Amino acid sequence: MSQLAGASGARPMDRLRDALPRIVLSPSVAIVAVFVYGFILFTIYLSFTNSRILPDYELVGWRNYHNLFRIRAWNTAVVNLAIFGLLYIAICCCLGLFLAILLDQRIRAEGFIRTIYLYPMALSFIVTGVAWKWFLNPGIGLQAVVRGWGFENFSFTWITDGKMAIYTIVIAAVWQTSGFVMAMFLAGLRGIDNEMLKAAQIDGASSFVLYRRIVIPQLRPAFMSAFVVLAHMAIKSYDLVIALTGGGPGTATELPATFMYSYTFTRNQMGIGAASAVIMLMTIAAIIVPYLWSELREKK
Amino acid sequence: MGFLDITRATKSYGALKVLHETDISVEEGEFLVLVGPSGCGKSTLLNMIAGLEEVTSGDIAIRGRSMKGVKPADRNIAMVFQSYALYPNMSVRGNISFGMEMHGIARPERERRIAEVAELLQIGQLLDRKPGQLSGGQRQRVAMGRALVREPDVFLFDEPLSNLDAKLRVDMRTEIKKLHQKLGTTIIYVTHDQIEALTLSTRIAVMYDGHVQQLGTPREIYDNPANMFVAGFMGSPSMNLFPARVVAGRDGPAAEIVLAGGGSAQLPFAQGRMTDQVGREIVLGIRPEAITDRDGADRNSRAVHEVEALVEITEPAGSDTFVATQIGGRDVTGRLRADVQVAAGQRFSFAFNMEKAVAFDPRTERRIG
Amino acid sequence: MMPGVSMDNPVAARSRGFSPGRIVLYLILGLFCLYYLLPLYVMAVNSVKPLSEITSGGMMSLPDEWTLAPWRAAWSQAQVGVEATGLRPYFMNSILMVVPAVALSTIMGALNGYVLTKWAFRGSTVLFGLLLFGCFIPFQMVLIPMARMLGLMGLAGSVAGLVFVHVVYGIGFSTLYFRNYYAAFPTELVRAAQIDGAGFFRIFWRILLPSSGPIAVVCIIWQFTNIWNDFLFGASFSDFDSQPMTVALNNLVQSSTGVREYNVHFAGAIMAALPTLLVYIVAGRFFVRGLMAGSVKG
Amino acid sequence: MRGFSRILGAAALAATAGMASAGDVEVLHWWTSGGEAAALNVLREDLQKQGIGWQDMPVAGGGGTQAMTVLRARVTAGNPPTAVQMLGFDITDWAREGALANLNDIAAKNGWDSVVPAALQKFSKFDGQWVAVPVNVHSTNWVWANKAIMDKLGISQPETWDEFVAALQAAKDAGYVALAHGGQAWQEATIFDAVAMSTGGPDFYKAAFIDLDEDALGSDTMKTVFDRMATLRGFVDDNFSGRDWNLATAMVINGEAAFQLMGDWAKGEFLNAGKQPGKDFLCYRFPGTQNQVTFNSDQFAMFRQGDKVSPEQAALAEAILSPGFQIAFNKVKGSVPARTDLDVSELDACGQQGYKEFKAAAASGNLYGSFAHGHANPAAVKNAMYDVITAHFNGEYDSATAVKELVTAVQLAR
Repeated sequence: MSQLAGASGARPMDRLRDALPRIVLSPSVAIVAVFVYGFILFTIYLSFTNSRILPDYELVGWRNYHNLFRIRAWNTAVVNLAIFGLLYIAICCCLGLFLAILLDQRIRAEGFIRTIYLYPMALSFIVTGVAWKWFLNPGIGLQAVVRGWGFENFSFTWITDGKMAIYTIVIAAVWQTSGFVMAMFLAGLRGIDNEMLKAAQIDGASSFVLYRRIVIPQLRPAFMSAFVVLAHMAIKSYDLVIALTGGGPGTATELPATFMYSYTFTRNQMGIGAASAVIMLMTIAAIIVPYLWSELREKK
Repeated sequence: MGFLDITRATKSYGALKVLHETDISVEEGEFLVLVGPSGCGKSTLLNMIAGLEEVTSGDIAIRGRSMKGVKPADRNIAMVFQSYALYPNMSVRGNISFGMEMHGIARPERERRIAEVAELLQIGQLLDRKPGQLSGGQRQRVAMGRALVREPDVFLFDEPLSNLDAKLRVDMRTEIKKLHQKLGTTIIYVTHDQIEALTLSTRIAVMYDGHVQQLGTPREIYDNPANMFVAGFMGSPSMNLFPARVVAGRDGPAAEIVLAGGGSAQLPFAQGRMTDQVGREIVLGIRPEAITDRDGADRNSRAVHEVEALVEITEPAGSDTFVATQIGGRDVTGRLRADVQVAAGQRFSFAFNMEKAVAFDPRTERRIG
Repeated sequence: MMPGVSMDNPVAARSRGFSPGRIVLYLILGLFCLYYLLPLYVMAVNSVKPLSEITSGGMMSLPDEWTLAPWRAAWSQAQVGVEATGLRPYFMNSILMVVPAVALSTIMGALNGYVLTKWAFRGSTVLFGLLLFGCFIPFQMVLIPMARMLGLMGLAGSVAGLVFVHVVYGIGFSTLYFRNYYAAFPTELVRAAQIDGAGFFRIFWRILLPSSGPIAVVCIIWQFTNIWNDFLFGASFSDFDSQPMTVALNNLVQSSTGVREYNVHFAGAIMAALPTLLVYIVAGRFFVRGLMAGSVKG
Repeated sequence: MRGFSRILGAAALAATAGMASAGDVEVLHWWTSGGEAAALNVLREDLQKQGIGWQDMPVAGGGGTQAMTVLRARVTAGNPPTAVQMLGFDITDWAREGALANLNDIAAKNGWDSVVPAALQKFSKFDGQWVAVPVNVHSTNWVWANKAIMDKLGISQPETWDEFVAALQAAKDAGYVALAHGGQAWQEATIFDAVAMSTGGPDFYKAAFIDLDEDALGSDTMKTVFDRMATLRGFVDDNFSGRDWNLATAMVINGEAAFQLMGDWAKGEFLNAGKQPGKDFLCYRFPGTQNQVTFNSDQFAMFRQGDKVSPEQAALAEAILSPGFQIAFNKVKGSVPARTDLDVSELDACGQQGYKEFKAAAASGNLYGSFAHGHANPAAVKNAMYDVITAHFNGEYDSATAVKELVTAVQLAR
């Protein structure tokens, strides 16, 4: 809606009133301009300096980027983010959708079950990391328990296996957020026109066809919201890795966020840390910006 | 046994009875309208016919076959919904074809039928669009196309026109009627709009409070309402209902009414009516078109009586002028020719066509004569 | 059309009762309940055991000897700094930080959403996109420049500074929620109010805000969870007297070269999570409704 | 440095929002567990007697990395704590930024130069100025053994690598976990530290880890070190990944495992479990490093709070190196005092032995900063080495590749 028409700028009060929406929005814009985009510029600048323990403003050209790509852990981190991000988002969406569909079948005690599915989101990984670590630990966790039941050959040693450890991160991350995604899909399902379901029933669609061809395609907005939330979580996954594996075994579960932290703060190579942050931001932008663009433009 | 038989069907949700025992028999090719206000049970009944809701007791049969346990998809019905219920993710073609696909109809046959329906409804140019890109009227057509293409035994319409604007609604109404005449398929049609009911149907079931109040042709319903509800609900402006007392008049029974501004008058009943009801308090029902000016009165009627009363308000409506007065404390509207000169505050001589008058029991609200 | 009754999902309605399919359905739901509850079980069960039972193995089993001592210790006796204060003093710090931060970011989000939907101007969509992209900035990256800015603003090491930081990085999501919610809000009502002579703020205050309950719940749950659980900012931008709960919990749990009292750790962990759990349980009912009303619509 | 002075300028403008008020000291540290914190409380009470308030700023996690992050934020904001617990090269790095106070007057008054070993002074001083005060000295090249298992299998204290391997093999054959170990980079590096010292001797250790000499890093000796790490890997159980060191210690305590290679802080776990040194468990230097002590030393770096050292800061610095506190603290912490002129009869047997060895090593030039704990090279190099060591230990590299990667990693990190 546009502002009320009228002779604009006739009197100062009117002019003020016309400008009010912009004035209200401006603190947020100013804050974000400085604290997001200003900081991004600052980081870009840092990535070209020889900053170590604290920012240093002497430029060193592309050296940090050059070094960054020679560091093996960075490659591991990027590959891991791809694996983790894809699996995490995909599994969360599938599981969330699956559970939402099940919960949408007029379940008794739905509210109770929903709360159980949702609660992990309320806990920080400082809290649950230790529990997960124990559970995944072959010596004391799941493997030990199942073997205790008499299945001596049962083996679940992913967390100790450099090739599989990243998947344990996925398991724990899915545990944390899939309930939230479920709630989003449930909301989406509840929003679907009831008559449409009747129409499909009369058309003879089985439940499976109904969901696959009619209901799920209509959950696109829910998918999109879930994607934004999940992508943002995947990119920021830090506590999780630190609590669960500390990036190990070896560097097997290093993610860009842990890499960045480690180089900036633990290894006192702030320049390389900044370079990794810039690369990471560019990657995020490459994925998110087209999405935002299409979503926002479409609404006009 | 008819084409579609509803026998002693009821519907309850726990203790809540939303449809009382209902018997309706529909012949092949009939256009039955279920009409009534919100919550009267008409949509529930339609959903029961569709199989979207279970029948609590009683039975519904199509072509003599009981529909108990038969899935909606296997009843050979098609339904058009109020919200159109088009699948937003599919094109118009996809929407129309979906039901056939589900019923395993081969692609060439599907294509043929889609083309046929598109031709019939003139939606050929819309086939590749998504529902979101269509106007309300176009969506309505697509929704009908989706139903038509199934070539069902029975079409079910659930308030299909209520989301359209007034002009379009009238156009579509006409089209649905034409379509029915052309195809001759059985139609069950739910609406809360009594004009739709009267214009479209071959028969009407007026519903209220979970009961079928009256089942009959539009004319029967209009002229001989079974009770005060039907009388008040059907017709626009609705039938005037006001208290009266049956007295023995000069030429037989007459209705004594109390006029606005004091004084009373007698309206003799048509020949042979209400003879055994003298002394009884009744509610008299007369449609506005039976209360006219002297020259506008039905010349064929032999029971036109004039009563002078105070005009309270006049509403010129182009072709007619509606004039209101009060009888027995109730507002009563008469329909006068447009060129009658009358103004509020005047006294005017209204001509009552008593052949069209009906009488109800004030307590049971049933028709007594 | 019986309101409330005809709203049944017809697909679901068909399969009520206890058919075999239904039993499988409940079984699956139950299995997932186990999956979600498992870590909580591990934590809860170990928080009521003596330490010796834990270190001698059997971390998954029920305690032989039940004890509440770890809970008491975590609350008021455990060592989280040089003084054995337990987590108790830090609760207040967290609350002093969380409540204003959630309130402020929610109000700003609501106002932004209002402007962006009902008073949109040229370029406002682009501005929204820019706000939203801010959600994706990795927090590790902003730590140093943010510290510098807080120093410049004189907010370093203060509760106000922490609140500020959380508001800054909460704006994106809260604006997103409210914007999507208000987009579905009938603009006619706003127009009508304008014609009645209501001004910008009055319309917001009297017309939009009263009907913002569901989305406010979503926004509050989201912000509360994120801010309450934040460690990085809480540790970096607080002072000795304003450290939030998570820092204390971290100090309790992460000791470098000392004895680890796992039972106390778990008790503390559950304790620290109680406020968020409470928010989820109390407001959870409105959560799906709020999501439905707002964030999942295009 | 220019950058830093600019920050300080900004901070001065910022009116020192949350700075420790006069009469108080704010101390950032990561000693939050019972024993450590109780030990530090001794210091707090000392100061309180002098009328100086203690503002506690504990941030645990990652062996101090979390605290270092917080420190970075605090300093950048112009709000540095009075004193910060720090390890090794971090002190040097911060001193280089010009953020630390000059304690030379206090040092001169208390004669620190003569009582603190040179190897420690290397970190406590920068450019000839005292900037930090050592609290304790941990030594890292210890072997912890379960005495019951030793007795049962007839294993005596191994003196050489081969004897050690034989002992491990014997334990393994007897069905024990031979080596209790937690799969975290720093734990692996701790072992690597000892193995390197044992394999190559002090000169090799100094060349490779302190001087970062590429010849030493890429030498055959280094390959042998990696080979020996692989050998040790064979004696570790399967579930070691991510295990905390104290859980590994618990395995030795419970008699599940025979040995653990860990710094002297492990002693606290044994004592806490009611075990007695010499009776229930044994502690000795890693075979082949009997004469060397690799150490890490917790120090409190003093941050500049203006132009001169405040009386409170001075009092804190003095209190930390005071004999009374050194004894009281280290008795609880399991480490040894950082000054060589004390009577340690209050310490337990392991502590006394450790102090004797520490003094001897300091006197004979055999006291080396532990690379695994940031006392041989800067954090960047240390962590780069961690990456290679842990990758090799987890089987991602063979020894030859590991040597090559080590050289590259060090090049990149310098």
